[in-house]
Amino acid sequence: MSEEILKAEGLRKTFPGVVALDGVDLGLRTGEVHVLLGENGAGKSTLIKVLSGACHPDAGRILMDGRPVHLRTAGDAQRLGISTIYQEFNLVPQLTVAENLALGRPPRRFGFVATGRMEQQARGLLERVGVDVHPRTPVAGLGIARMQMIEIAKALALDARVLIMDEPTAVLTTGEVARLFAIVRQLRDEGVAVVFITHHLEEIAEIGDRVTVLRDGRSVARVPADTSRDELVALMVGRPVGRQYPRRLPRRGKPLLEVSGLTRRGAFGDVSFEVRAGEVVGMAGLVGAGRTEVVRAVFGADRYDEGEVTVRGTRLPPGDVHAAMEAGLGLVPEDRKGQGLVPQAGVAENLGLVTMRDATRAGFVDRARLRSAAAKAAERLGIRMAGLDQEVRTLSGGNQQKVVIGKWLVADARVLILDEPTRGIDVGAKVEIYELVNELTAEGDAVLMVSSDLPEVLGMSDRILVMARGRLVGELRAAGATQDDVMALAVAEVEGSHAE
Amino acid sequence: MPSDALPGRRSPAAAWFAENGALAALVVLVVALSLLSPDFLSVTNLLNVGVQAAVTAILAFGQTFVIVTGGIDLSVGSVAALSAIVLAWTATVAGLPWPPATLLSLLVGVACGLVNAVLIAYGRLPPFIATLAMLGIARGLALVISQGSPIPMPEAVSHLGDTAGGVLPVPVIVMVVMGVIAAVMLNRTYAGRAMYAIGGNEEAARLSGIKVGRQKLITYALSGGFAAVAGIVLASRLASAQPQAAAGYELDAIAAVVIGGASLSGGKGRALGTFVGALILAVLRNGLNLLSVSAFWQQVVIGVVIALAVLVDTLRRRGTT
Amino acid sequence: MPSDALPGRRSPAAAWFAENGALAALVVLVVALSLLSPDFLSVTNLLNVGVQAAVTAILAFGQTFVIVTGGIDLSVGSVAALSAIVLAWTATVAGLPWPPATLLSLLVGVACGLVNAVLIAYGRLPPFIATLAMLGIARGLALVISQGSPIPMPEAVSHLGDTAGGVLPVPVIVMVVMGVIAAVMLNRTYAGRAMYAIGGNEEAARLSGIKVGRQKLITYALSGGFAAVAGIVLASRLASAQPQAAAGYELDAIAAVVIGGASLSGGKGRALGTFVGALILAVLRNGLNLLSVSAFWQQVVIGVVIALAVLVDTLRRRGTT
Amino acid sequence: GGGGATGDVKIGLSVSTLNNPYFVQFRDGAQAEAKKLGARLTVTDAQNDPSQQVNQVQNFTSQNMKAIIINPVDSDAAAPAVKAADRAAIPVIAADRGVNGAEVAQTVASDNVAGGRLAAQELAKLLGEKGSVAVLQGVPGTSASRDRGRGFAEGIAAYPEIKVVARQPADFDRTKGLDVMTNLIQSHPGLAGVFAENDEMALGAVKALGGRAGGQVKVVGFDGTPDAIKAVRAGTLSATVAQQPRLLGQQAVDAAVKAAKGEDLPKAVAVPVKPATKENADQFG
Ligand SMILES: Nc1ncnc2c1ncn2[C@@H]1O[C@H](COP(=O)(O)OP(=O)(O)OP(=O)(O)O)[C@@H](O)[C@H]1O
Ligand SMILES: Nc1ncnc2c1ncn2[C@@H]1O[C@H](COP(=O)(O)OP(=O)(O)OP(=O)(O)O)[C@@H](O)[C@H]1O
Ligand SMILES: [Mg+2]
Ligand SMILES: [Mg+2]
Repeated sequence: MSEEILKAEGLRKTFPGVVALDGVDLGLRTGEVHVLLGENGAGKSTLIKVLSGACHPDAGRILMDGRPVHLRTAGDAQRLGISTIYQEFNLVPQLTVAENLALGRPPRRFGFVATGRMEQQARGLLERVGVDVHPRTPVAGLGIARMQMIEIAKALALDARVLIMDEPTAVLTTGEVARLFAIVRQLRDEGVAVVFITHHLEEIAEIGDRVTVLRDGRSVARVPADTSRDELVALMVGRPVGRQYPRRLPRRGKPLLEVSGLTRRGAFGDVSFEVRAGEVVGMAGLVGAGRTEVVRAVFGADRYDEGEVTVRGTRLPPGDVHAAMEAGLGLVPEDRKGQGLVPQAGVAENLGLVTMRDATRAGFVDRARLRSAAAKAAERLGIRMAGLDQEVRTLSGGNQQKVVIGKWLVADARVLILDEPTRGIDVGAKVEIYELVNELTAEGDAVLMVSSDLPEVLGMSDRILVMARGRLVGELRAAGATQDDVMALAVAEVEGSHAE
Repeated sequence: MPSDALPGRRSPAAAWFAENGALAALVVLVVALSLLSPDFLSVTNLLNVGVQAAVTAILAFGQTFVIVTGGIDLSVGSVAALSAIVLAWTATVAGLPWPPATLLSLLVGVACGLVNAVLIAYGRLPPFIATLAMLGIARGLALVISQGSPIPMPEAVSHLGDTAGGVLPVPVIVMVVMGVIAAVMLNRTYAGRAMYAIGGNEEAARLSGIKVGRQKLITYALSGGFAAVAGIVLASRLASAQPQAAAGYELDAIAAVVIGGASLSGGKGRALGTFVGALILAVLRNGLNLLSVSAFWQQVVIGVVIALAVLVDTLRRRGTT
Repeated sequence: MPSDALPGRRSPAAAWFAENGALAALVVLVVALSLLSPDFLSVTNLLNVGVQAAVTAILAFGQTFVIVTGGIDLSVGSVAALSAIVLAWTATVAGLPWPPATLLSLLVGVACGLVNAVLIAYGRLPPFIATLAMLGIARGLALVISQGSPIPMPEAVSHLGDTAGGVLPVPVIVMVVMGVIAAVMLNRTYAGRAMYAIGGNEEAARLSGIKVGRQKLITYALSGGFAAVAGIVLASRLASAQPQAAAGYELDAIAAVVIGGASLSGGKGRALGTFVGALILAVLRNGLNLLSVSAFWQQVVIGVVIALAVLVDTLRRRGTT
Repeated sequence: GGGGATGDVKIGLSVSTLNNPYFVQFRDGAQAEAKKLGARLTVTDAQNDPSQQVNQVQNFTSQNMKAIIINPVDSDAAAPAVKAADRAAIPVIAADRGVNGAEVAQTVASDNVAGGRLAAQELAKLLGEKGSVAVLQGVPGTSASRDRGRGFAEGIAAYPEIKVVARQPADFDRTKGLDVMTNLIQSHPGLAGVFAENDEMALGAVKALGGRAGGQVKVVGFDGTPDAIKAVRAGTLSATVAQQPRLLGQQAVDAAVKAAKGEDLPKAVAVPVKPATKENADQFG
């Protein structure tokens, strides 16, 4: 049995109105992958922030190699060999990939930053995680998945003894997850202790050794990673959860959303599809396939060069979010922090963002009405919060995502575009969201769901559109299709274009 | 139980006080000055402070809208001067009756704001640059129209500088009215709520269907309109419109907003805080006069007190969390 | 293919030009002025422009550090005046030899910056407030020390205002040297890169182990030090240190930085851009003088041209992407 | 360029500030005279910044001006500018304020220190040589504030029964004059007289004093701007030290044109300052 390298005892942390950690114990051995499991808001991220020095516990202690340590800053933890990937991105968008990878510790020569060496190192790291970007590219333009890979590479750069990863796979597609797992296994075999947080239960058996389950800020169980899914869920939620992808009667009404020949040069070309009333249409593809760009263009968030978008028979003017909304379109963006939320505003304020216009009479907003609608939505989604006025930036990641979805629920959109809707959402809540999608479609609304989670796409959609390199490369009926079918389409086209 | 510590569960008075940290600083300042100067705590003097705060406060109310959206308006002082000059010129020189002249003057203020907003929202200029340009343009136009000399204000409008009923100075009334308008706009109207959303996260606001460009037009137009009112009040107090009036007031107005708890990165700010901020500045200047602090030292003392006032606030806030 | 549009693949010259959009505006301005005024494109006049840009440019280089971190330094003009007064006073009145007097003067500038930084990094004051306070304090101290009167500069230091070898004005040399220092600091040193990280995402910088507080001390200290150099150059040009010198220059300095492509929300900005920004302002003022534009209209024209210069840049950028 | 023999004479004028009606009048006088003489006058505004003024004089030399009129922001700080013009062999006329530390062809000035003394005498006369007095100061550290303040202090020292009880800055600004005076009335209710270092502040003080101005409290200003003269006529402003800025502008341009033609000029011409009071106000209209 290998020794415990990092140990936490009785950690407590309270925020105004919330006890985030309420006496958590954790023991981490060298050469193991230790999975942290828990519902949204259970305290996982808070725990790792305490372990990485980003946050100070109110009580309890942390031991490293059996000696108590005092982590005052993130730098302290790094010096002790603890490297962390946080749930929220910690990249500097204006700086290049190479600089982000060396953030805080660039190679120096005669006191000056050695740019050449820095890029050299960056190239090595990028190759290791398999990301094909130039080290001199600014991070700002990269898609969210590649940003996550950069975060991973950055954490690897430290050569740490303890590697903590907060939901690294939430935004990755199968290929990248596989690559990440290969890296993690290699590190584990080299004796690195890994803390791994995920809401994808199937990943636990694949990569984990032991699991610590957190519930309401307490560590309630420690079990081996091969514990059955149902048992894990029961430990985590405290009650059984229904079918993961609830069954639904397929219905096809008239087309609500029609997209034809949508093109933006340099991004995507000739994208045509329709989504009918009562349908869930999935959109799959590799990272960077252009799915996000297409749906943003459809919603009017970005301009496009050619093509048209029609909602319920009316053609939308390009680049006009407001018109899209009026026509009944809604978009849950993939980047919740950057595009979905007003971080320092309260939960109620955020939930009412879209409906504010409708709750306005003679210029005055009926805030009471918005508030009661928000309260209802929060209840329906089970948002864990101290109150409707809690700033959303202090909600747990999963609960933030619920707020973003909630604002469109309140708005009663007819065609809802969900871009990675269940990213970072726990199993229980996922089912709730799926049920919600089903409710919407049962009422005759339509849903277009972009997701990198293939089981989810397969389990929830009626039809699946597959994108590669900015083009729609195929369409599958979900019934009977397998993950391999989808991947074959997505990958084939990429290889084809490389051959050009 | 954790819920005891919830923000909304504290006593309303305590919560209100905690959210208006500048108020604590104002109270300390007032107490200190009443101890140091026997003349400070008289009704007359406090009304004087009110009058002296009025112009800055009105400018700052307008500025609050802009700062809440994450912008900045450096042109308010110049726009105030231009609006007053336009009023005085059209009424006194061109001979227009005062009501249309006043209307025109307000429109000029609003127009300046709209130009700022167009440059910012559609020309993508940083607000600092757009309004810095307007600072020069409006001041220049004020000088051009007036040929550099003061112009008498029409009698009727000048009453805005008087005292109503022999006790309550009209500038104070105007200040309070504008403050209430600003507070109601910010808290209750669509435009106001949209300002917070835009300042908090412009992209999220846009993707939630808020017409960011149009809301910015409203925001800067309001700032321009408030500046025009401030300019008219200022000119009324002097019974003449000065082309160089309110020069440099933009820094005072912004300082009042920030002292009042707003953040220059947007999404935060309240009319009441701004009011307190403007009062702090006015009380400070008034107190220094009463205490006969030497001219050279006054700037030092003002600087130190401003820093302390905000420091008290931030340190207290840190203590709570 | 999409990859054609990726950055980094353009020719270096085009990329450089695209990243320095203000340069295009400067070129347009220079061409326009050479056509409009026969006196503009003479060597003497261009050197004059250089001299006239020097003080603003040096202040703006220091300001660039601050703006890159997402801060703002309103105190640079006052700190420049204070530093010059300290030099002149210790040398002329207190009789210290000029080298220690100059050193002391630089230290005073750095100290002002450090006070700003402590208030900002540890007192959590918004940079706007902390440096606004310092604006008053430093100016006040300059007045107190000088008793409001100009003090002659020591002969030896005054040569900084002269012309080296009968052709090259020393202020221009100092400006270029300070610009190179700023560029190297920003691009190549740990401190410089940390400034970008802090301005781009302060939380990420902190979590990456960057000591944000300490880096802010360095940033504002540099701004203060650059301000001291600017103050000394300014006083040398006038052969006397004036307590009111450089009043209002903070806006020019900030404008130069922003015209040069920096963003007030941090993470962006380059020394070269700042230099171009400062030149635009100087060329503009020089040109208006040469063209005999009436004084009142000058402010209008300056405002319009500043707006246009940045507009050209943003519109062109938008066209590209 | 206009016609006539002097059609080619290009003259540059750098005014310290146009944010003050006094200097606007000064400029108007200069422009009128230039028009009369057929000279081409270029006016720039240094916005009270000595280094901008140096820049402007440098720019004048680039433009090959035949003569330069400088209305110094600061007498000391103007020297390098004048030296620069000297190097280009362009004659310089100093107007309103002198230049210390460099030779000019002529100084056309009304003496601020003397004016300050005159204001003290005038105020003493109005007060019957006793009572408490407040001073409204201009922008601290400017030469106008310094010189006028010094002159007044020297002048008032001759009257032992007059006490200066307060000196507060109001930055040459009318609004600030109003506010500061309002505050001073609170702490010094027994004030008998006020000296303001310019007319703008004086008019602000008059406004603050309301009915008491000219009666209980005598206000003396400085400059003699049209608004101030009007107030003197109305009796609210008791006196102002009138400087005749138009005349100053005229004479400066006169001298500049002569200097451009190479004529010899007397080193100094004093445009007299005199107190404008209700009795003689019409002279200044
Ligand atoms: N800065 C903060 N201020 C107030 N409350 C906070 C803050 N940070 C976290 N919390 C609260 O602490 C609790 C635990 O949050 P945490 O982020 O640790 O959850 P989590 O287990 O990581 O959830 P998720 O799976 O959604 O990421 C939540 O209720 C959250 O709202
Ligand atoms: N290997 C690559 N190198 C550089 N740019 C790429 C690469 N692959 C894709 N891109 C760019 O990324 C953009 C597509 O990103 P987008 O985020 O829209 O895709 P997505 O399918 O939504 O992916 P994600 O799974 O990250 O959401 C395209 O503009 C494309 O040019
Ligand atoms: Mg989390
Ligand atoms: Mg995507």
